[in-house]
Amino acid sequence: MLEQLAQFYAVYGSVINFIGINALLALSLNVTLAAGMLSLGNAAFAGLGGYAAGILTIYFKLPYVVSLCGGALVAGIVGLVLGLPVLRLRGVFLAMATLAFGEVVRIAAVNLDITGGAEGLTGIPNVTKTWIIYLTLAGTAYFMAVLRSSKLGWALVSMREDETAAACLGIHVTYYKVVAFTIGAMIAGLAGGMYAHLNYLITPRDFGFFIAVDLLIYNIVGGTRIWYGPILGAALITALPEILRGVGVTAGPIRMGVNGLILLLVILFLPNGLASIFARVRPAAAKAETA
Amino acid sequence: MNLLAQQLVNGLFIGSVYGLFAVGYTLVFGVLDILNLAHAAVFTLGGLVALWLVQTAGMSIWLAFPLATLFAGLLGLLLNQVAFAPLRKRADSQFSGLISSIAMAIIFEAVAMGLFGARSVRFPQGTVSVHIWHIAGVTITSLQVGIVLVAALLMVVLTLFIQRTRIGKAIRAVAESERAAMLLGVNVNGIIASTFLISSALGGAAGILYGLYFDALAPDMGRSIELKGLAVIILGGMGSIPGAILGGLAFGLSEVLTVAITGTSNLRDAVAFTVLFAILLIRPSGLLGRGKMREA
Amino acid sequence: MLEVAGLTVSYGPIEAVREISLRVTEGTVVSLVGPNGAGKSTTLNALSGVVPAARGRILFQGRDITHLSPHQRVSQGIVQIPEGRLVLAGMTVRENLEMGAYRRPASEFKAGIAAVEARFPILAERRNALAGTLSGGEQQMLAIARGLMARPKLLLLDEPSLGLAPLLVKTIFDIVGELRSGGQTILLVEQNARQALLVSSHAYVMENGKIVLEGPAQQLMSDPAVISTYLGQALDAPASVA
Amino acid sequence: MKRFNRLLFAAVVSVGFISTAVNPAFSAEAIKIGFVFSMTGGAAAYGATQKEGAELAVEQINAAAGGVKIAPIFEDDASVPQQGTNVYNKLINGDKVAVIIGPTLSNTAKITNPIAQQIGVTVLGVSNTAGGITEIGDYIFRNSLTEAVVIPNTIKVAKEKLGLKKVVLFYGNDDAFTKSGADVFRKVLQAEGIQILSEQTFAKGDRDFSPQLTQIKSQNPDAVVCSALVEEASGIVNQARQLGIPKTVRIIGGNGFNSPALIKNAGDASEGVVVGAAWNISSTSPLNVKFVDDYTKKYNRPPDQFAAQAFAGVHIAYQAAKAADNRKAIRDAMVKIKGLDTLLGQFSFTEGRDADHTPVVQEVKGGKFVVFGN
Amino acid sequence: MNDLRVNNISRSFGGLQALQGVSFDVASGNVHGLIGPNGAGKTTLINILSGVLAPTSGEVFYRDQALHRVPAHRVAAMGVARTFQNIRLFPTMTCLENVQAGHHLTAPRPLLPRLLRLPSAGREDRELAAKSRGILARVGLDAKDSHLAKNLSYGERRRLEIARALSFRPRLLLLDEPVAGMRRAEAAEVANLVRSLAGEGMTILLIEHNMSFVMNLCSRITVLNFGRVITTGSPEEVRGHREVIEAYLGSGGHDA
Repeated sequence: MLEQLAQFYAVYGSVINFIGINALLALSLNVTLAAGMLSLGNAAFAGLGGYAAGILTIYFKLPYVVSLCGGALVAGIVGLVLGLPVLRLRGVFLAMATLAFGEVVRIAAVNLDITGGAEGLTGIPNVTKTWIIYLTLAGTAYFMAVLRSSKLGWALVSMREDETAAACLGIHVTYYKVVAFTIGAMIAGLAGGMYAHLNYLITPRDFGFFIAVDLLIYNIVGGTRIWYGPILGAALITALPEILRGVGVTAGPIRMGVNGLILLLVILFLPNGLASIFARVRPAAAKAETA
Repeated sequence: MNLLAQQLVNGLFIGSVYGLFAVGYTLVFGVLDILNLAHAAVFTLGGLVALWLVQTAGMSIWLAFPLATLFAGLLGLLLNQVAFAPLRKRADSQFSGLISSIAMAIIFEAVAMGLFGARSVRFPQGTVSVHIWHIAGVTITSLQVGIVLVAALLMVVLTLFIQRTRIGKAIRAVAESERAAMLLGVNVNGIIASTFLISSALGGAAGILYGLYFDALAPDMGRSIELKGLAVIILGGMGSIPGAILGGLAFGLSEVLTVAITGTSNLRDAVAFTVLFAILLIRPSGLLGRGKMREA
Repeated sequence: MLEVAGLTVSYGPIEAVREISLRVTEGTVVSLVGPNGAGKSTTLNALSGVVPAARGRILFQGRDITHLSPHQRVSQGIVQIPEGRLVLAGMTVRENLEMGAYRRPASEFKAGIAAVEARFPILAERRNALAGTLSGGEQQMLAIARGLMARPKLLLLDEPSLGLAPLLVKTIFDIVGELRSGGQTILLVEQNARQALLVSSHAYVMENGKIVLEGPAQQLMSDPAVISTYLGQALDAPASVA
Repeated sequence: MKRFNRLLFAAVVSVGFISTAVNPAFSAEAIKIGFVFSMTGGAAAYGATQKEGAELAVEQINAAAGGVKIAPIFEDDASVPQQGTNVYNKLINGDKVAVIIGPTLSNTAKITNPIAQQIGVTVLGVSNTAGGITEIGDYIFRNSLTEAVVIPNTIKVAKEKLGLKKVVLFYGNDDAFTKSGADVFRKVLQAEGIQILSEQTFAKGDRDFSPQLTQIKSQNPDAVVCSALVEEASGIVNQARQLGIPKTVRIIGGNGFNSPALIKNAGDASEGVVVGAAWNISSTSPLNVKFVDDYTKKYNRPPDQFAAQAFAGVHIAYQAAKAADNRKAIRDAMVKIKGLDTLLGQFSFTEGRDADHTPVVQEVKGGKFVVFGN
Repeated sequence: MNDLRVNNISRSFGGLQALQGVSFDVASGNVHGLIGPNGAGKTTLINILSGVLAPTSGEVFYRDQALHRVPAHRVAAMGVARTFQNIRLFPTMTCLENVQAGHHLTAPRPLLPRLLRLPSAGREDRELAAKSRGILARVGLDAKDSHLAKNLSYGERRRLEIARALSFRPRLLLLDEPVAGMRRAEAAEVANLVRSLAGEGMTILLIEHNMSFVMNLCSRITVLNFGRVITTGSPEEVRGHREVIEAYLGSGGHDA
């Protein structure tokens, strides 16, 4: 059995790693979604974190953990600076502003020398291990789960429900928005740093528009309302190509089409995401009201 | 040779293409407040189906064009039925609609790839005859002129349609207030479906013109224009039809002028998106946006 | 003309309207009064088809219209003038009136608009103004005029006096009175129970989604229980004795 | 819902085991070769012809009487490095392949090839031309002649024949292949003493190149030196001519231009384009003539360089693997390949495991690639 | 002593003058009524007092602190709570959670002890839950603590909103139509609640159309019409005020 598990890991280790990293990225977006803000900038924050961590490792020879923290910090600072002006925008407009920011980051990475341009930043040691990813993920998930019961968590959820009402209860909406945005950016930066140290290489294309959209997909598919929702979403979407491969759906357009179809079915028939399969979010109340 | 004049012509042309793509995009947003991210996939399929009609079915482009446009419109109906209508009552329909339209975009792209292959394909030589004019050092092709004219024409027709016709007014009424329109006897579901029909037909038409001019159609060609289309409708003002055209021109010119002024093209996209970012911060409703603000 | 039997409307688990029955005879004004949240507007919306009926039947001119869609009901002649007026703010006054006649043949339009503009001269004056720029009272008139453009057989009026200054409230009720004299059938929903009862021949009182009282308007107005409960404001205020 | 939970886990695990059930790679009858091509996503156009070329080779080898056969496993990396990594792990640890041919993109190769290197599986790149690929380790090979080899030759020949003095460099700056190609061009141009009037860039997926071409036209260069893949190259060539850049101003490209699609898509405008490349479709060597014939018959379309290199790659890998009985032996056999007769010409590996054969310089004439000089 | 001093407040929306030079005082511990026809500017005034809107001109002082142009969250921090005419609960939270969310200003709920699972965090949460249940009990909703707010009846939602407003122990409570849509028994309970809150020293300003409710409960009443104050006075004074009768209760009365 142990041998089989080792074999399983040998084949699916990288999928498992990517599930962990994508789940972290999904959680980073979930922090802002929890407060009702749709950001498409988290992929760019991950890119910032990845580049920063990579540069710290390659040029400054800093140890892995320090580089990771540096990456998260850089992403967090940029998030803070960006958050102040853009967070008065709402809905699609916030999404577009963060998207524009993401594009500018990507184009900067293409044109700068220190990032290695289009070829990307190469020579980053591969030191991210599966256990590091999952330890971080567990920590982040625990943080998110606990956050819910803290002052910050209550404020964020209140803002999602009704900003004006929240303000009239003494919640400083702008402040908490910026805090949430910055925390999200830091988590994304951390994930980006781990990604860079997993792949030997980080390129501008690893964090473009479509990746930003993927993060949203993870959240919506998994469910945004509970901490494990984004993780489930990231796991399903990341593993989907492998699962389809496993059940013999041939490579190419067909697999791509089935991928899209499954995404469509989830969104149509599981309004609260995959998480709603595992837990009716409020079983007691739901039963009480229909009784 | 007049460098700047040529660049302005270039900008005008590519701007019209952006505008044409964005008009359909913005129409759906104006009516439903929903971004249809499958618009780019419809754009692609419109072009590819026209190509199929010309190449395989041996039609003249003059027949293939309206047929493929109609086909794209029907794709819009399908989109509405499958991806949007079931979600309309949901509280988070803005987000979930985004995702379901992405799912449809993936499916459409897969279908395109399955049917047409991944390779770039092109309209046969001579599908339309191209004249090239050199006027005072500025080069203009008949196809460019044609595309700018078609874009202008479609915009005028669409504006008149929305302003003057019964269905156009019903579309505006639904955009103003679904409930009011319903109480006035407007078949709201029907109007929403027709909006998708028109929007997607315009997207498909844009795809055909794009394919004709650039001589290359590929299943993923919508991807590169999708992001620019988003920028254009923000720039012009979400939901505004003249805004989409104006935004398209502005975006096209900003790209071209960046190249003309800096002499290199490294910063082209960076400038365009920085402008977009600035517009959002200064005037979120865009150049010609409706008064309806969506910011705090 | 209209007959409602056992109508229930629910929003999710909540039953906003519970098993109500009412009838509106041709050529009369019937009012539906009661406190906020009693289910009056929901009832009108169920009659317009905007919200589905969970149970019960709606008969209009002898036909079962329970499952018709809203636009089909407009074609049948049931027209609602909604609470809060819902004028199409970005369209001109003229276009709003045009939209009112959406389900009517185009040939009627000229005559219809002439009639409406004769009745509401202010709308003729502001023909090309955007509806959103009108004052509250003008918007209410536009909403009524727009409803009339549809040539309703049954007019459903939802809170026409809401948010209007007293003088305008009087004007609006004068209009309702005129419509009544012209033989227009109206089902009127009002919080201002006194005013509503004054123009009605028959009335229903709703509370918590149920009809708790009904009768000829005159009779209800003199019913001491009704006075104390539903005409309460007027009773407590000295105005009622003025 | 706990049951569902367990069910899901069981399903995932069993799927894993089914596909990883031990399949010896080195059986007597077939060699397992894993192919990692981009069949969807941004590079799908290139992955598709690679797959065709490889399939043709496998078919012919397996049809030949006697000898060891090839059991091909085709996988799609969707043009995304993440997917590439997953596919590599599956092929190496699950399918236990003997050799991997691919991946399509250099960027993906940089991320995936270390996995193979670590375990000791030979990888033969058939389209990677960026720098730093074979440096990953001693198991990494490629048969694709890099831009570093092709371009200096091309520029030298072009300078001789056209007397170039001043040129404009035009390239895609957000793609590893086109960017590193441009770097080589720049170096070679400087070394040859040719003046670079300006550099213009474009992004992957662009279709409109007129702003850059307008700038280029205004600078009156002797030639436009261009690092692009064929999708963009066709558009550039077409629009350059439309904008009135005369045909006397040659457009010079590298490997990325070497595809019949250039001629097909750009049509008349492609006349006179100079293409330096690893392979010449009109080469009259018997192996090449047969390949072009067979391919055209099978797919109703002439092959491009991607197909040709993939085809040759299968033969090279087969050559090395057919006699070997373990992964290390394959690598050792690969290193020893010298002067192998392929459609690319006499093929050897260099010390650094890169391709060594003669590059060609072609021009488009009468709707065909013909030898421009070498 | 006056808790609240409204001095010459005006507010316009575009061209529309919603409030014009409104002035009145609210005495500490009083229940003060704000009445007037729809559109008179009552809700606009509450929005200004709670910091949701800024006045175009004029000033408001709460316990001698300037309150105009202070953002809503800081107004709340000064001890001012409110409810909304169109009920703005947190719809997908339970009743209990709505009240717990309302404790933002009074409950520290620090993150670190929670991450470390210190007993103090659990204790705080248990205390808060108990406290919140107590508040729910005060508005008669203790039995529905695990129901989602959006699934409550109209009257229950109004009461829950009051409970949420009470959660951070405000000293000034602004109630916008607290008994609208309630049955008489329900309204009477709310009246009792308001009375007992005032008895505890809370100052209350309320908007209401239900005249018997207002007249019985309020010690002073301000009447607004067309954005202007007609009068401020005791219920009796207001009852007898000529202009009030005409403006507010007028047209109906004339026809009667």
